[in-house]
Amino acid sequence: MQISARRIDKITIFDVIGDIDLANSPEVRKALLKELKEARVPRVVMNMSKVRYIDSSGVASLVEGLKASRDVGSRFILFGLSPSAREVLQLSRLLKIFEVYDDEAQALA
Amino acid sequence: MQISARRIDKITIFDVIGDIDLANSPEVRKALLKELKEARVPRVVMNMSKVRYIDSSGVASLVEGLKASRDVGSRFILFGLSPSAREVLQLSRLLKIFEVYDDEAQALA
Amino acid sequence: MSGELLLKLELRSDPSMLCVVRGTMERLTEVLGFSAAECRSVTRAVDEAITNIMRHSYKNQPHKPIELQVLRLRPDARSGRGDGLEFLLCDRGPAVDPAKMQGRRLDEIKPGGLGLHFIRQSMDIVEFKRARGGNLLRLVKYLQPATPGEAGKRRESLADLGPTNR
Amino acid sequence: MSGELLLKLELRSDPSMLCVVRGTMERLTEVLGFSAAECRSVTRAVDEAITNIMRHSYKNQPHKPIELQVLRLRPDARSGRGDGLEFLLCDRGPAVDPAKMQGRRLDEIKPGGLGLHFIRQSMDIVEFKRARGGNLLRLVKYLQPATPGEAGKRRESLADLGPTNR
Ligand SMILES: Nc1ncnc2c1ncn2[C@@H]1O[C@H](COP(=O)(O)OP(=O)(O)O)[C@@H](O)[C@H]1O
Ligand SMILES: Nc1ncnc2c1ncn2[C@@H]1O[C@H](COP(=O)(O)OP(=O)(O)O)[C@@H](O)[C@H]1O
Repeated sequence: MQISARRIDKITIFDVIGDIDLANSPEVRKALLKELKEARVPRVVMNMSKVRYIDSSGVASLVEGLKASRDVGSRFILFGLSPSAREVLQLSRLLKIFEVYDDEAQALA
Repeated sequence: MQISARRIDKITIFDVIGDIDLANSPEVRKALLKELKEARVPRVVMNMSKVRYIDSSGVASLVEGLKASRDVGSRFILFGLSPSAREVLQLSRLLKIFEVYDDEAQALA
Repeated sequence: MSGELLLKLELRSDPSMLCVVRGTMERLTEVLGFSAAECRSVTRAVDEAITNIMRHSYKNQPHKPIELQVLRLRPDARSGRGDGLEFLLCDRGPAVDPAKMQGRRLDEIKPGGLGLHFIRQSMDIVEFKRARGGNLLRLVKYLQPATPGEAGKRRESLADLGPTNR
Repeated sequence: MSGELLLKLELRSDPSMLCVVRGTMERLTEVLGFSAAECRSVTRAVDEAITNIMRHSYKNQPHKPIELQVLRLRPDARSGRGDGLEFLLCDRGPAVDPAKMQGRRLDEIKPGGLGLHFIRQSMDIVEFKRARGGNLLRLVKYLQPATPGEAGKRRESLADLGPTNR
């Protein structure tokens, strides 16, 4: 998995490529918390379009991002969910808890 | 793997989906020989664009198709080779022996 | 019930091997004729089971042995069961307290506690036992329910998934 | 030379398992940092080696055991070898006549006789031996050649592949 950050105005976009699982979910968590808790970026957007698979530990990292965003009053957004990622959030009853969009344009609007 | 045939004028196009390997190369061989040797179709075209992988037994089936086409004076054409399929033909020194095109339009021209 | 061994996989408890096991499972379920959604669901269950072994049974030590056996279950007229797959996961970690083997409530929003839910939501049978100095997790997934009763049971446990999962 | 066991896979000689093994190998080589072309090439070599066992060693009988071990070779300062992967393939078939272990000439155009070429073109070491009542095929692929000599040797054996393979 590779995670890299882009900055557009006051929005940070994380582009994630590859599977998110136990091997790398701590890295995702760290990147999210840094941006939300330390940098206090008002909007953090996860580009999930290249994430084929996300496991329960990856979902846990996203939930931590969500919690942190609520703590600091920022928005935390996901877009481009694959069928597998969508299923996992649905199974976790989190699909409606996250702010989810189809594509980047919607996520940045 | 799935193989299905389309007929356009006097051309038969085989659409192959999935990997061609020992598990199914006899099926590919049979389909090719039927069209070339029995039906004597003047042009047989293999749509390889959905074939991620082809092994040596798959290459052997294609070589049988090529031989049969030469025997009956038909054309045997491949198009849409994946990187893996292209490499395998190159390793076999067959890439220049087969009539290979990039896409269907060229193969039917 | 015991079936024909399709595959046995031995690996270490290194998390970077998880994606390798998923690669194996994705293809195996595809070859066996599961639907795309079922392939994802079975792959996910096996992945989460191995994740749990790495995290809980081995406490993130990366060089411990994990064994996965996949058996094909043939349709059985007597029990009315259809074609299926059995997954046996063995580790050499300490005995597990069954009372701890529990996910979190799904209506709380907090990190963690999802793996067992994913496993149960995917599989028709989930059984833990202590055997020969190790832990054995047995998962069974039927390919097509052979009896209406079985079909009903399966649909019920998947009732809250909505249309995209099936 | 012996490395750390990354993975052991046991399967039957059923051709429909080949794509499962490829799924495993594609991910494993990816995880280990091989380039996309090298992942394909290593996967192909292992696939062709198993195909040969199914066809030649077991004469297409589909229920015979095949074992694949993948070991990680660490860089070795003494021999100057780099990081690598070792594949050990075992079958229980009859002894092979080494004289028959030969592909066809590549300038003839005829079906068959390509598998061993693909294996040799991909791997740095290819060794057959008879051991413990079975056949053992040992394949080694270095991740990065550690010495210029090794690098030269590798490039030479791949000289006729053209740019797309590398
Ligand atoms: N293989 C295992 N060995 C020991 N304990 C386990 C195992 N699998 C699950 N558990 C226990 O069950 C709990 C719930 O597991 P799970 O639903 O996967 O969520 P999480 O792993 O995030 O805690 C774990 O916290 C752990 O206490
Ligand atoms: N595992 C094996 N067991 C026995 N014989 C083998 C094995 N692998 C290869 N051979 C022999 O080497 C020959 C060449 O193999 P190969 O290049 O893969 O082409 P093919 O399998 O199409 O004949 C085979 O025809 C066979 O006689």
